[in-house]
Amino acid sequence: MPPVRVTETTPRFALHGLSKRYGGVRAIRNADFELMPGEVHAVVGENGAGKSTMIKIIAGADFADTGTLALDGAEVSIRSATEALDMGIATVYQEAQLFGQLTVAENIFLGREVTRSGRIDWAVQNQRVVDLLESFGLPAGFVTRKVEELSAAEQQQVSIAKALSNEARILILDEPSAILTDAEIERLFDAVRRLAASGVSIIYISHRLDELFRIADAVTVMRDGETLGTFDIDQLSVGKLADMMVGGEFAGSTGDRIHEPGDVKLSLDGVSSGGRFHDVSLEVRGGEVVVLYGLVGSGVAEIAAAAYGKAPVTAGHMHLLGRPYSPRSAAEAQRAGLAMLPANRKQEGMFSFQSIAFNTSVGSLDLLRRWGILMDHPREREVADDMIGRLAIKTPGRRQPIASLSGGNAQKVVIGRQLVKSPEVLVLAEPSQGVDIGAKDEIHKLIDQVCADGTAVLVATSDLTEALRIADRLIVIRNGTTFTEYPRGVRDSTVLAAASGALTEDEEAELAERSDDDER
Amino acid sequence: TRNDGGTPTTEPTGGATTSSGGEAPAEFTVAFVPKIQGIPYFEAMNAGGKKAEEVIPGLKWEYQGPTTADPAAQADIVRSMIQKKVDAIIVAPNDPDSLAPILQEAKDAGIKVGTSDTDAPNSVREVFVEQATGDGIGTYTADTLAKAMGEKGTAVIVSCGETAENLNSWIKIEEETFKTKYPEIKLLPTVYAGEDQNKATQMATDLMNANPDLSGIIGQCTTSAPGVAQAVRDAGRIGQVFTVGVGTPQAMLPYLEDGSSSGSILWNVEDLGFLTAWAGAQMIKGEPFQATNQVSDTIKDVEFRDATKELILGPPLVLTKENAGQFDY
Amino acid sequence: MTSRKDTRERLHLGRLLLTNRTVLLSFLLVLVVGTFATLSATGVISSGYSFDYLAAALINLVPLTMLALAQLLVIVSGKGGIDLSVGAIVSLAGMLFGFMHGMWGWPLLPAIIATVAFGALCGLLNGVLVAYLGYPPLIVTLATYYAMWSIALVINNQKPINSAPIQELYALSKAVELPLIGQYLPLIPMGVFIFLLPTVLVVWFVMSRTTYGRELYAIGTNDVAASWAGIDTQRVRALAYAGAGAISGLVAVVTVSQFASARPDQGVSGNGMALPAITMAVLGGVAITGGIGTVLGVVLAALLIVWLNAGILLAFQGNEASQLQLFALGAVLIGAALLNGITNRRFSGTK
Amino acid sequence: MSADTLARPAQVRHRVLPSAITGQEYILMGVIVLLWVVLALATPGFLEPYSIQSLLWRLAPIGIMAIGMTVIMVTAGIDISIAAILMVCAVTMGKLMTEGGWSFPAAIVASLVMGAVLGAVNGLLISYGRVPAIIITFGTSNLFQFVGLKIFNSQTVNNLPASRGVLGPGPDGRILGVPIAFLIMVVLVALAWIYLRHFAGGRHFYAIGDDQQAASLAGVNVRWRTFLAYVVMGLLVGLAAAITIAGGTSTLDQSVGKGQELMVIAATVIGGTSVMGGRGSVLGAVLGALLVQTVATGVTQLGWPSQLSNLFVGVFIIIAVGADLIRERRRKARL
Ligand SMILES: Nc1ncnc2c1ncn2[C@@H]1O[C@H](COP(=O)(O)OP(=O)(O)OP(=O)(O)O)[C@@H](O)[C@H]1O
Ligand SMILES: Nc1ncnc2c1ncn2[C@@H]1O[C@H](COP(=O)(O)OP(=O)(O)OP(=O)(O)O)[C@@H](O)[C@H]1O
Ligand SMILES: [Mg+2]
Ligand SMILES: [Mg+2]
Repeated sequence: MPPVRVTETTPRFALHGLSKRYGGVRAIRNADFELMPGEVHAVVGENGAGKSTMIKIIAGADFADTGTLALDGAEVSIRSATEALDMGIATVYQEAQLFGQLTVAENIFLGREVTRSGRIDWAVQNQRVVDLLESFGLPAGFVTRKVEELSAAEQQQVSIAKALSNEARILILDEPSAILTDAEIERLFDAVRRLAASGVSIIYISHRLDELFRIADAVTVMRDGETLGTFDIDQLSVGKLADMMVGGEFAGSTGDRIHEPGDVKLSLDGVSSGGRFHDVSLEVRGGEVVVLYGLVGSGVAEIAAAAYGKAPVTAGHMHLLGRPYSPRSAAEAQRAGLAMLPANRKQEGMFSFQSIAFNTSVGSLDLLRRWGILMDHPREREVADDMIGRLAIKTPGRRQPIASLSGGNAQKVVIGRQLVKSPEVLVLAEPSQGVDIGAKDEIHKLIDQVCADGTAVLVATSDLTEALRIADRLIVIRNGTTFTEYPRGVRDSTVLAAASGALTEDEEAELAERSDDDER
Repeated sequence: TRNDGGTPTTEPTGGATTSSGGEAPAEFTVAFVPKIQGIPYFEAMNAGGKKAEEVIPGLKWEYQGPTTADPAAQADIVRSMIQKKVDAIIVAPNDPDSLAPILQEAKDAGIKVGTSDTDAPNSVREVFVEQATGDGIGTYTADTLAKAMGEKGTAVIVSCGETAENLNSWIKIEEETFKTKYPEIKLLPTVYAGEDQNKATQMATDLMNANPDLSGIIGQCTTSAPGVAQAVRDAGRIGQVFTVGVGTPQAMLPYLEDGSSSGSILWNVEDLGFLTAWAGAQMIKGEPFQATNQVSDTIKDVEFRDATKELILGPPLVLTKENAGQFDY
Repeated sequence: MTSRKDTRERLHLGRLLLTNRTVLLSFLLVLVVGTFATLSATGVISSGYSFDYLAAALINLVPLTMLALAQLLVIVSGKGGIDLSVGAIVSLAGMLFGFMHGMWGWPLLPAIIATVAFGALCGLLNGVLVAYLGYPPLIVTLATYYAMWSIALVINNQKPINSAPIQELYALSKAVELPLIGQYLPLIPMGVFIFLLPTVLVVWFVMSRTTYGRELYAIGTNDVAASWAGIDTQRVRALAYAGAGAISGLVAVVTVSQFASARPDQGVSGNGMALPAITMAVLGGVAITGGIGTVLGVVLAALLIVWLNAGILLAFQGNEASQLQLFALGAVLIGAALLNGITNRRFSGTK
Repeated sequence: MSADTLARPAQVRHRVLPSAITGQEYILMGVIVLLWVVLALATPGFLEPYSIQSLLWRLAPIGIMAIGMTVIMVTAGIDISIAAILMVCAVTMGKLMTEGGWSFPAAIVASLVMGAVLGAVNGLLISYGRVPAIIITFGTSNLFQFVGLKIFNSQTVNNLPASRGVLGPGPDGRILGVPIAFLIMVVLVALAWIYLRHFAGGRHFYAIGDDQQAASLAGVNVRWRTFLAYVVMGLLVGLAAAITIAGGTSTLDQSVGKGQELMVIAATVIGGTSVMGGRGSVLGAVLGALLVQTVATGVTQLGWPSQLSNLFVGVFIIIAVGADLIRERRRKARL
């Protein structure tokens, strides 16, 4: 491990002994963090390590349980987002907060419009936006465009511009680059460097480790809610960083599982979907778990959705059970024998105020239909109780609304829905997102079980630990296409480095060698 | 405002137990259900009924109308009247056929049934208290308008509810009169403004604009009569376009005064209310109507037509700017 | 002294009353009927608030409840579901029924079936515009409300149809004695048995006993998740509107028979039939945001309002009674909605 | 986005916002012009001064209320109770003038106050009770009707003073031949247009309708703005009540305002305002109102059954909103 950095000047912002609990989840245990004037300070860590929670506390969007915050050496308390803004702390959250019907200029200045005798001074306001946009290489014409007319990446840039317009002394960027193209990232970096040069301190969160070496001055590594330390960037490499993030915690197999892969059940052959992903080829056999791993925005989720008929296929072919397969809807995919767990549990999976039984049976109504129209209630109860037992869902009973369950248990219900019909191919997108370690373990065991029954399982995930644990084969997706494939037992830092990009050939070879060593 | 009257005959209340004539109960209730509450016409009828209460011994007058001119709401009220076991129900139906069934129910419950102002000819009503003969009204409006127009030109009728029995019967007579007596007057198709003054004004305005030769408008009911006059006034065409209508005195007075209305016909609405109450009382007492009836000091010689069971208040009252001010409705 | 358990149970009961619309409505219903019956029995108001009267008032329950159930279907379907056009469909389908049965001499049954089918077609037009073309329901049904209202008026030159066959239909609305136990019960309007009960049963059956009902609740709860679960959300939603239209078609038959004439304005006169129906549905606990609502709640709400209105008509004289009905409806609706808002925030265990 | 679309700052200064007139409004103007031409050819009197004057006057109350409805719909709300508010305001004015001896202008002030108070009731219940606007205004519609009927006290208000003519369609109510009521509407539309487009507060209405939570995060006082929208609606209804009285007969009855709520909503959505919130313009709403009134006038002037006009209103709603949906879809597809 490289030496922890030592600094002499007063930090622009510092936090010490920070901890934060969400019910039973200890999102942050004991974090220390110092941000120097004019530096670009990266924060890295696995999903769920506590990065977002920490910046939310700095930005006044959430509050710490313990710990002290200091601005320019003086202790402060930040009680609201507005207070943070007043202190010069501006934030770009992971989720953009924009108004589609308003123009870019209006979005940037909403709530603090430039006015002259009551009227918004468009000339001044727009001029400031033009200058701002120029620094991102965005066309000045954007000023008067409605935000809904912009692409997701452009919207992201507008969010950043909005934060920059605040004349902040501290700028927080939470995964700003996840959905940007290389050229767009380049412009973002230019803006960040310029700001840093003018004395603004920047907190930069990213999973793309490679880019940190081009932009960051210092890196703080987080793991399981703790800060491992802050390091000068020169003393690190992608490999070292990845090693620290996973922290030796071996995330290998769940035991002596030996799957006997059967016939190919699902295959994709040079499949593309508009601008979402391209040239994806893979196959999944009965009785094996194939994991698609990639960073957020790499296209993993979209590939899974295309297999389920929820994203258009514009080129290439798919086959299911040996037959050509081109589903146009989820219903068609289900009839063909494929079921899918959607990635966004709240929006795409849960019928919040309906019961567990409802949520379990809703994906298989054709199975529960009698005489063409009747709902087979006894059978529904049976199925629900069976799922509650089989997936060990912690609940007083099947009549509970799913919204009253914890995240992990709710997720199990939604997974259970996909199992009712015993599909030939099961696609799972982010199966354990936002669930704690215990529930995660159970979900992974469940995947094993399903697989052992001969089902072909395709998992799309951006959670590396998970990918390594469950994969028989692990396919890394980068920039919207299949990048490399690893067998079971591959080293975590190898995969992370591959997915987060820009490994030199030497480095890749070196990592591969090390993972070979580990296996022996 | 609780209902302490209308108790059934078996339990006479108070001291007024001595029955005065025949088998009539000492106290009895006549309920009247207007088309709609809150318009001067029916409120004036209510006032007449209340006067009858003071004059006719034992009579209790009950008045309850819907807030919208809706047959369904009227039926509800009739139903509650049946339940209150009133002794007679007299209705001014919004839609004659719609109320026939509920009137049958009332009769089955032993209640005397009648209509007033508007008839329900296909119902079981035992009497229709009519303001004036349709002939009297229709010929007056047609004649007055024709005279004002100089017996030539184009005219139009702005009516109200499309299904109102009384209005439609008057319209028929007006059309007949124009055709036979004033062949030089061209009558445009009748338009319907509902019970809405503003709509009547707008329609009259549009018709004047679309037909520059239009010189006569009939406002067929108490909401459209002032409405069409207002249209002429706003258009600044008093003296060029003439209107007559069936309107209440207070509402028509300003228009009669400035000439935007050449004449309005009505009847003494309070008297109509009084007559309605009296008719109810007669039915309850089981006293048959005579060919001519003396109802009160002021309401004399009321004709009863046995064939149609129509009780006719008398000749219509022609409102002029001189006499309209004498009425307080 | 009350034991701790007692207190807990009482708390529980209070909470049930506040959070469960069915319990609240049942409570209000007992309260209203009890109050009026007591006032009536003690002679404070006229003595008419009897079982006979309550039974007779049920004639209003028939169209009101049926249309509220139509609203239940479309509001539960979510995405701003609402149907302002039901009254206009009643008018138009009623005129068609008048033509078929009253003028063209169709026998009753085929005429009824054709009327219901026509109503369903009108509803389907709404449904297709909403579900497949993405129009907001409020807009679509406002437009078809105007259009169908207009067509119903001009189609027979604003004249009602009240030929003999139509007038004879009043028999369908007469109050009847129930067989066997009827002599102990008041006479109940026949429409309750031949129109209302079947509709209630069918809608209840569809909503709670069929897979279609399940799909309907699913799309109303979460349209996106429903489509991920493999439900054809467009078809399900369009059919909900068609169902509402079919019920409106049946209501057309009900009103034509009840008033013994097919009036071109029967569904839109006064305040129209749509607004009271929506009010009844909302009062019955149907969430305007979709996915929540039961047949029982709607029936209870309609019953509450019908018997409340009937009581007000007895208790108050003159014009005041009709005016107070407006007040009572507004107050009950806002009260229930506010209560819901507060209790949901206070008691909801969801995150 | 190619490099040549990079506008120079100078250009930006001129085109400060998306085009001032939306596609929907151009289409509406086209349709209205077309209708006017057809009507001018088909009927002798359509273009006569008085015909136009009375059409413009009729536009005024609907147009004025449509301004308020636009603001409310932009915040993703709706107000079903405006017909009832109109009735209460009208009867208040009527009683004050005939029984209280108030002058017409003083009565207008009272009407505005009454409208604002009733609007505030709606606004309070909606922004603080957190109940959907449609439910609240269904309820208050009944309550306000009750209040109005109580004030009417089962009587009409007779002998309204002739001074009310200044806001009427007649000769008293015109300046240079143009109805004053219409001029007031034009001024209000202009003010509302400027406020909604060029003032921070105006833009905040749009932000609320777009994403209430994000607006709140950005520092917009969502509750206050929502409340304000309904108060403004009430004020405008109060004014519309004055104009309605001015153009009515000297007798006021309780049917005043009936059915206006749906007419105003129709005009507003024809004008391109989305019931889902975040989008809408007062100019469109007034054009929508003009279209609706032109159709009603045209149908009567053509001698067609007047009930047909509602059929056209329905068809226009479907076409107008459909055109909007198609444009929206095209734009999404282009992305
Ligand atoms: N509002 C919340 N309620 C409950 N648990 C929460 C909440 N917010 C975060 N957590 C939990 O706290 C932990 C830290 O989450 P956080 O969002 O800070 O992670 P992160 O490092 O930003 O992850 P990612 O890289 O996926 O964004 C996780 O276990 C998460 O599930
Ligand atoms: N935004 C929040 N702020 C504070 N506490 C929260 C928040 N969201 C959730 N919690 C609480 O955090 C706790 C954990 O919730 P969570 O959904 O993560 O369940 P869990 O305990 O992790 O269960 P599981 O093991 O099934 O995931 C719960 O008590 C919940 O009420
Ligand atoms: Mg995060
Ligand atoms: Mg959890």
